Formats: sequence, structure tokens, C-alpha cells
Amino acid sequence: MTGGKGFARLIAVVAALAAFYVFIYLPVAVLVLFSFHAGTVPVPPFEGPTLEWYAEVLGNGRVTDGIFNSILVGALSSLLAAGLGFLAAYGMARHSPPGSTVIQAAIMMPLTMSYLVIGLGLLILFSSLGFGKSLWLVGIGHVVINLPLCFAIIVSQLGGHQAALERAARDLGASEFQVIARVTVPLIWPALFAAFCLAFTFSWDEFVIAFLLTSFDVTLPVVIWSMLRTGLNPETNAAGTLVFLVSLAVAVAFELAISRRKGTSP
Amino acid sequence: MTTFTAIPARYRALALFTGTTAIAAVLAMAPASAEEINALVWCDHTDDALLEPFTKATGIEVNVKDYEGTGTALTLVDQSQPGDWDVFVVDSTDVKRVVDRGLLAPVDPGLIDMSAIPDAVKAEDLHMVDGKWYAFPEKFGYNAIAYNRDKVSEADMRKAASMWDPKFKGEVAIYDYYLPIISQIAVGLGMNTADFTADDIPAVREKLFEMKKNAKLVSDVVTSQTALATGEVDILVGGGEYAVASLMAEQPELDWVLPAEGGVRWQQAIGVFADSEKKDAAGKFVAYILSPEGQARLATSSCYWGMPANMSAALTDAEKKSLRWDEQPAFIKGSQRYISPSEDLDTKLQDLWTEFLQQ
Amino acid sequence: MSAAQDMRLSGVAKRYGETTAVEDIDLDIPAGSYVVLLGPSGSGKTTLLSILGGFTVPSEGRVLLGDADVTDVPPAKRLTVTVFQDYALFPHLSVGDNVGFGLSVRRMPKQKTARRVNEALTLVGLPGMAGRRVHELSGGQKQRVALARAIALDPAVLLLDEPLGALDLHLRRQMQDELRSLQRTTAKSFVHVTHDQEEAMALADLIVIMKDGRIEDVGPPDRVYRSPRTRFAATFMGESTILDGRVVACNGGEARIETAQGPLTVVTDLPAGAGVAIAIRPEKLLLRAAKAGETGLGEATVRVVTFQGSFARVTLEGNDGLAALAKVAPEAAPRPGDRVALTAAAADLMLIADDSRRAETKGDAGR
Amino acid sequence: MMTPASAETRARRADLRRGYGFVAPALVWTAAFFALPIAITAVWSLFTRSGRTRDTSLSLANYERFFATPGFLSALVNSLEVAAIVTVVSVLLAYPLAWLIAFRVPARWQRLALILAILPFWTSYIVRSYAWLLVLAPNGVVNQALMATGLVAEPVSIAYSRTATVIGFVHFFTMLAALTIYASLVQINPRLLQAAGDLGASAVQTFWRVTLPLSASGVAVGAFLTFLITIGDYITPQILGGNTDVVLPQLILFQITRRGDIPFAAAMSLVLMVVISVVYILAARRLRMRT
Repeated sequence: MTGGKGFARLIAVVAALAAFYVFIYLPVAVLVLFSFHAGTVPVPPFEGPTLEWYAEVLGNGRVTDGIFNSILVGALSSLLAAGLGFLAAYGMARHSPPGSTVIQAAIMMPLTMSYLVIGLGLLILFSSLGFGKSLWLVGIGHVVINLPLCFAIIVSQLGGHQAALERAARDLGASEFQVIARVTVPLIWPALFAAFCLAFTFSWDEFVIAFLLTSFDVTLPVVIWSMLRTGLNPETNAAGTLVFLVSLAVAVAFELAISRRKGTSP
Repeated sequence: MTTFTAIPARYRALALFTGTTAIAAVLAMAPASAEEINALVWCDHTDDALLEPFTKATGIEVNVKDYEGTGTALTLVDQSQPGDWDVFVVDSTDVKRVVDRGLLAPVDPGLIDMSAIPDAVKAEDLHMVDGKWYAFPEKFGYNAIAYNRDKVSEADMRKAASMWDPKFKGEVAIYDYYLPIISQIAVGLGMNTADFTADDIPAVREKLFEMKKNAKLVSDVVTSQTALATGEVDILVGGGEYAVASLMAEQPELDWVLPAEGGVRWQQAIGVFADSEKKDAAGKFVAYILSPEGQARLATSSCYWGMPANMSAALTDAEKKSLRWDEQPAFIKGSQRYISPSEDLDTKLQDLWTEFLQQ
Repeated sequence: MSAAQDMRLSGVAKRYGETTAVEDIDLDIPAGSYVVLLGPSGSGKTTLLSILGGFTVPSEGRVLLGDADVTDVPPAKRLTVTVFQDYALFPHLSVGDNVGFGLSVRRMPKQKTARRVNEALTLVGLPGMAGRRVHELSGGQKQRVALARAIALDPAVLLLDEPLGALDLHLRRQMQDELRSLQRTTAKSFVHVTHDQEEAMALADLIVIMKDGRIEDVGPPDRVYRSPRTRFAATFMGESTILDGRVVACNGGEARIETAQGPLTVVTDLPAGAGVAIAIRPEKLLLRAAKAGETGLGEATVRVVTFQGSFARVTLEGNDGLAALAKVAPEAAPRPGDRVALTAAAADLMLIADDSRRAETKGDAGR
Repeated sequence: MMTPASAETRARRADLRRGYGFVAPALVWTAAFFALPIAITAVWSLFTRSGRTRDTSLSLANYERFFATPGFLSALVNSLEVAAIVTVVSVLLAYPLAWLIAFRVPARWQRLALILAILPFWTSYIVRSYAWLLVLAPNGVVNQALMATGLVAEPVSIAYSRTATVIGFVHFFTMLAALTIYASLVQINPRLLQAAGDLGASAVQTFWRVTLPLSASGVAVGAFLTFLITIGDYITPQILGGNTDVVLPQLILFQITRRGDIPFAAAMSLVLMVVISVVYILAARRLRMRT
């Protein structure tokens, strides 16, 4: 690399990346800033800072309930989606039943459908069956939308490499369950984890299905939506910032856990 | 040996997570020990400051679901199972319609002190059917014009025609609720909302669509408020004290007026669902909302402020000042109620609104 | 787990739709023998190993282990263990856990497992390595761990799928010796797949030469080398010069055969008129005129001479386009373009029944 | 009696049983909670609402109403336009970002770069859309920056418009498309690029003739997801669009929540479904042709 040209190129790369990150972080920065806004109206110019809105939001039972409900629905539905997705992916990859293109298309189909259509369908289905709206229905809907995603991620990771190792394990006397538990799952653990995390993220932030299928116990996005519609103050910003911080902490914790694991085996 | 130092570390996080959520799930399913009632309400009833004292005093938990507009509320009821709901807060002008659908049970007027409610607000014609009270008036306010005094003159805003005056093109926000806005146009055109029929629709429609040409946005309370506060728009059609009272302290240039032609008065009432299985608890909640303390908390609820129906509400002087307590007699006189549509007319008005949104 | 047992394939074929992977396979693997399946890629040797291991269920025929029919017994329940080409060591487990895997899925007590793991690791020359991580190992060490993992289960038959393919030449030779001695120590049957004929000769009690899904020849290495049954066996298992000919007369077990390089006599009872091939190993092809008891094979032109250390490799073109190959002492090597005479001792002429008769002769190949 | 031929058949059958056994739970779930609801939605779309009750005699009235009313059709057109613009802009922005991260950021920083790009999206989608209102406000960051640099003298009005909706969408989908494109870029064997260079291709030629075709699947997946989610989303246009440029999901939600006309909402969502399916089939065919 010739010094001057290389340096110029480096600057260009850094500048381009910086521009992207500014764009990506712009609303988040404003959001966080105005969560400390001292006025009741979260509009420029900024005044403050104050922690008043955090106290408000943490004292707001609907927000904390919403967070709890969101974690509950997200964790259970993502676990189920990743589990069903894994089983299907494993069956497809290792037993390749005939008609696998059709099966695959059937499993992937919800991915090509708008959440609104899925949510309305479930609303009609459950109301004609006489089921009341509840978080369980939201969880069911979230499994529907996340199952194809989990399936796709996991099936793409179930390659020939693990197949050879699974074959070896079977040869060494492991039952199918033992193969899955002791070889397949540990080997594709990152894919399973990624599928779970992605599913959780989608569930955590999903609005329309949750909006249509809940009444009293609602998830955080629905709480935030009604906060937005029902009062102009920086409490919403504080709630958004808290969500961000929690997510950040979780991401950092997992990142540390993974890198420490790597560190034990140099 | 090495297995246990290396591998389970991968599972540990998941195991912990799974365990926690499983416990959480069990906790969530555990039946709540306290008595619970479900209330379908406007958002001002979702304030913890309003609900907590009641729960503390009676041990009754109140689950609230907020809606905006009677249509939404009725849709929610349609999508529920009988017995799901106990308490209903609804626009006074829709009480009859709701009673016709068999949704409300009569309430015992002995529960509350009627004497402290002004006659215009008491409006027996709205709340009573066949001589029985079905809902009690609890709170009211105005849908008029909120505006930025630095940008537009109060004199202009006092003219109803300013709502569709092309000179304000791009400076107008419209509150996204068909009943008050249509009523407001009707009042602005000199009509009487009580006599509004389907024949009046074409005239309103014309002005409504003229107004849409000026409008920068049609949106819910908060989006409209934000637009007004950020200077995105200067005028909020359908705005009133509920929209700007909370902003005035920081942005004194924001204000609201009733046009000379008159404004529209919103008024909400509280009743008990006919198929509620907890009518006693629901009745206690109604009584609490209409008690002086309940009225004070409701009037200054965080979602929006408004005038308490019960004039004996325990409000401070400062709060009364913010609500323009003293000017109420004149305001009430200068304002009309929402159009009170039949099912058929309501459908027509909603279709009109859908068309308006798509203009 | 088990003492060594005989394993037998009888009438085995495997088809995938229209394509045939292996066909007409009859093979005995005597208990305690080292069998090498030798053949070019695509010859079906890996399919055969897979059928032995239970990963592939044959379309026809039976697989017997001892007296039991194990044709569709899954690998997990079969007394065979496979050492895979790429070792298939579990990257998420330590060396010890890899070796102990088979024992631990059978719920063997931990202490006993640990003891067996150490024994197996010691046997392959890796004592005390149980705590290592797999990715810390060298190629040769991985190979040994894979072996130890298989041996720890004490299988009746150990199946090795090109086990040395990934190693460099030096290491491969060393591992060959170790494999051989491991087989002797454990007294188990080893079935080893390779395409390297030197490896096959170095290891095998019994070599199975395969081509196009069929067995071409089976026998001890020296027999297969000295007297290959088919033309393919003669060229794949070491190089050969092949002369095509026809029996013109047969008399008391000696046949006179006409070739483009002249007449010659070999011991056989083939009838007159039969087409035959005669193979001569390069080191047996002499570049001089025939003496008494030797057979002259005409003249040839030297094409290429390559120095190979202890010998020189000479390719020649003889009468009728014959492609001949000889190995001679370097100091005696001719130069390209020289005309030389070709000669072989009568005993070094290896008779191969012609390809047209292969199908009939192959029938008894496994016996 | 066991014949060897049946051994193979039996083994294959056992394998099939297991295969279907593993796949079955996911299939059943999808059938019960995806296929069935959509089938019921289709039936309901043939009902009509009369007053607050339902007329369950089957008719195409809802579809006739949809296609006969200019307002509804224009919402569909708005939806298509917005989704198309968002898709194109997002991919155009995401590709360079993904390319920079995959090929210009050192390998050990790539993970961090990606995490940094994803992090903001862990904030609530709704709050983020709302935050754009503050960013785009007349006295917001964007206008202040524009005025400070002298690009404009007066604040530009961006919020509550189709532009604002598009910006809100693009913000999210640039990240999403960058992820799918990055995933396909890092799968390209670097030796292929070296080989192209070795065979005399310039950097630009290598990009157009090797890198881009090999990452086409990532682009297609990212673009399709963007289109799909954009055309079905309610939040962003509702918050940022100011209800002036109504899109189909807003009308569907309007029918569900305010008018309670579920049959009509069902008909509209089936129209939306058909549109998405057509786009999906086109995209899938294009992708198959290219690979």
C-alpha cells in the first residue's frame, strides 16, 4: 500500500462508515437526549437535564407490566419457535423426507406474509372459536411469525460438517436423541442462539399482532403506543431509552460471555 | 471433567433464562387473589394516581383498556366475550345508542350526589332512558381551536371559517376523531348538532374536504400536540384545553378559543355493563369516580385534564384556574354537544371520515 | 464389547435410482484380519465400507457379522466402528470426552470410562492427553485420537475410511506401521479403504481390488501382486507391461500363445483360441536379448528415462504400439531413442484371462 | 422372513417416519395458526357488515367496494409506491455499508461494526418512529444542521409527509438489508476475487462481474423483506405520515378498530396478501433466473 493513497482511502472508508452510523444513531441520540428534557414537551430546544421522567416511567405500573409481559411472550414464543424450527430443520436436513421443497415452502410461508394479515387472521379465528384476547394468543402469533425465521437460520447451519460428526456419534452408539443433545445442538449452538435472539427481538418489538390480540395484559409496544396517543411528555422517551439500555446490557453480557468462552481455549 | 468446564457454560445462560421465564409464566398464571374489574375507558382513567387510591381503599383491582372514540370501544366489545367488561366510560352523546344495544345496566342514582352537577352537564336526555339512569356524567371539556398566538391572530381563530380558510394552508392539524370535527363544522355552519341528519352531510362534507386541503396532518391527540409544540403547525382544529393546557406553562404562546359561532363540548359518562358479573364492585368504582376526590383526580389525570362534572370536586385553586373554572357558565352556554348519531347515521359519518382521510 | 468375529457380505448390491454404486459383492472378512479395500475413486470401496458400517442399507444381499444378519442393523447397534476420513472428532469436546463418547452414551460409570479412555489413548501413543482440546492437536494426533475413540468401544470390526489420506507422506508411512501393530495388538478385524496401493501392500492381510462397483481381485498382497486376476488388478496394483495374445495350442498344462511381440509359453490349461493378456512387472522386464529359459519380446524404442534414486524408470514403445515399462539400475539405463531388446523370464510372465472372460473368473474371486 | 430388499425399504421407511416426525410439529403449528386463519379470513371477506352485525351470505360486495372507491385504490397505490421507494433506497444505502464492513473493516472489528449497526434497533420501533418527528421538526437537528451550513434559510418542513415516512422506513431497513447483504458478501471466497484480479479484471470489473452477482441473493432477500414489512406496516406511516398519504394497513386498522367492519378489513388484507404474493413470486423467479 502506498502511504498517501492508502491513507486517503482509509479516511474515505472511515468517513463513509461514520456517515452511516450518524444516520443510524440520529433518532436514538435525540430520543435519549430528550428523555432528560426538563420540560413536559419533548421538543427542541433541549432543557434540563432531569431524571424526573425515569422516576415516572418506573413508577408507571402499566410500563413495568408491559415490560414483564413482553419478556414473557418473547422468551416463551422464541423458545418455542427456535425449538420447532430446529426440529423441522433437523428432520429436513438429516432425513430429507420426500416433498421437502413443499414442506420447506409451507414452513417458510408465514415469512412472506404481512404481520397485519396474520394478526387479523388470528383475531378472526380465535373470536369465532370464542377465545378471549390474551397474551397467549400473542405468543401463538409470534411463534407463527418467528418459526420460519428460526427454521431458515438453523437449516442453513445444519451442513455436511455436522452431518459427518452426527454420523460418527451414531456409529459410536448414540441414539438419535443423544446425537441431537450431545452433538448437533452443541455444534449449532450459535445458530440456535442467534435464532432465539432474533425471534426475541422481533417479538419484543412486534406491535400489530399484540395490538389486535390483547385487551388488558398488553406487551410493551402496545403500552408505548397508548402512552404516545394519550399524553405528550418525555416519559415515552424515557421508556424508549430504558428499553434501549436493557437491550444494550443484554447484548453486552452475551458478547462478554461468548468472548470469555473463547478465551478459555486459546 | 473438561466437559463440565467448557460446554455447560454455553447452556448456563439459556438454562437461567428458561428457568426464569418458566417461573414467570407460572406466576403470571397464578390467580390473582384480589377482586378485579375490567374497565373500558378513555385514557384519562388509566392514570395510576386515579386508580391506586381506589384499589387501596376497596381492595378491588381495576384493569383498564383505553380507546379513542365510541366506534373503537364498540369494536372492542364486539371482539370480547360476554362478561369480559364491567365498567364503561363513554361519550354522553352515545349513551342512548349503547343502551339500545343492551350493553349498559341501569345505575342507582343514590350512589352519587347529583346536586353538584350542573344541569347542562347532567343532561338527563342523554343519560336517562325510560326514566332510568344508565350512565352518570363525569367529565367534560371543549373541542374548539387551539393555536399558536405568535403565528396567527386570536381574531381569526374566533371565526369558524378560518378552519377552512386557504390562507392557513399547510399550517393546520386536525384532531383525528370524526364526531367532534364534524360537529364543529356543523356548528361553524350555523347548524344545531342536536338536529343533525344525513341531509346535512353534503354541506359538512364540502367544508371538511376544503379543510383537508389546508391540513398538514390529521392525527391523534399527542401527534397533533407535538406538531403544534414543534411549530410544525399553528392551528389545531378540534383542540381545546385538553390539548394545550399542559403545554401552556412552557409555551405560553399556545392557546385555545371557542369560535364566535360556538364550539363543541365533549362530555363523557360512566356506567356499568349489563352482563357484568361484578356489578357491586363496578358500582363502587362508579361511585368513587363521582366522589369529590375521584372527580379531582380525574379532572387532573395525566392523559388529559378536563372539567369535573361534580362541582364539589376537591381541586386546588391553581388547578381550578388552569381549568378556567370561573368561565365555565359562559363556555357551556357557548358550546353544543356532539352529534348524537343513530347507528345508520354513524356509519355514514364514519364513511365520510374514511373518505376524508384518503383525500 | 466383543471378540473379533468373521464378517461376510453375500450378494450385496446398492443402487440409487438408476445408478449402481456396488454390485455382486461377495466378501469374507476373517476374524482378526487386516483387509484393505483398494480402488480408484468411484470404485465403490467407500460405499462398501458404509454398508459394512451400517450407514448404508444394501438394496440386495446380506451382511453377516458372526452368525447374525446385520443387514439393516443401524450403526449405533452394530459391533463395527468407523474411523472417518476427516476423523470426525467432536470439536466441542476434549480429547478424553471424544474417546469416551461411545462409552458415555452407553452410560458406563465415569471412573470406568476414564480408565478405558486412558488405556485407549495409551494404546495409540497419546497417554495423558485426555485434557487437550481437539483443535490443539496435529494431524497425526487427531488420527490417533480417532483410532483411540474407535478402539475404546472394543468393536468386533474396525472400519477405516482412507484414514491416512490427510497426512503427509512421511507421517503416513509411520502411521501405517502403527496401524499394523495396533491391529496385531488388538487382534481385531480392520477394514481399511485406500487408493494408495503401496499403503495397501504395507498393511493388508487381504487386498480387495475394486473397480466400477465390483470386486476385481481378492487375495494376499504377494499373490495379488505376483499373479493378478484381472488386467485392471495388474495395472492398478503396481504397474505392468501388458501384452495381448491368443492361445494357439495347449498341451499338458502348457499353452503356446501368439502375441504381436512374438510367441511365448505359459503354464495354463486354457483352450486354444482363448484371448489372454500377459502382464510383466517393470522390474522383471529386461532390456537385453533373451538367454536360455527366457522369452524374447521383440525390440523397442526408448522414449523417456527418469532417474528415481535406486533405479531408473524407462518407458518404451515396442512392436505394434506396445507401451512397455521397465525399472533398471541407474548405471545401466539406456538413453531415449536407443533401440533395445525386451526380455522376460518365463516365470515372470503373469497370465491374465482376457477382459471378455473376467465376469466368469471373478465369480470365485472371493473364495 | 427377511429378504435383503425389504431391509433397504424398511430402513428408508424408518428414516421417513423420523423425518416427518421431526417436521410435523412445525407443520401442524403453521397449518393451525397460519393457513387456517387465512382461510377463515378469506371466508369472512365474503361476508358483509350491516350495522353492527354480520351478514353471512357470501358476496363479493367488499371487493367491489374496494375497487370501486378511488380512495381505497389510491391507498393501495400509495402503499406500493412507498414500499418500492423504500426498498430501492434502503438497498442502495445498505449495499455500500455491508461492502465496507465486509471488505474494508478489519475482520476482528467487523463483529463490533455490525453490533453497533444493530444496537439502535433494540429501541422500541414505535418510539424510534416518534423520535424521527423530533429529528425532523422545524427546530430539530436536521433543520438546524441545514441552516447552520447555509443550505437553507428557512426550516424545511419534512415531518408529517411521505418523505418522513420513507426516512423512518429507510432508517430501519438499511440496517436490515445491510445484514442480509453482509451475510452473502462474507460467504464469497476471497480467492475468487483474487482470481478475478489475477485474470486481469479491474477492481470495478471484479465488483460488477464477481462480487455483485455472488451477493445477489443477499440483496434479493434484503429487498424482499424490506418490501414485505414496509407494505404491511402501520406504525411508521401512522406516526410520521400525518394521515395525509394514507396507506392500506392504516385503512385496514381503521376498519378493524374504529368501524368494526371485520369483513371489509378481511377483504382488504387479502388484497394486500395477493399483492405481496405477486411480488414474492416475481422476486423468487428473478432470483432463480440469476443463480
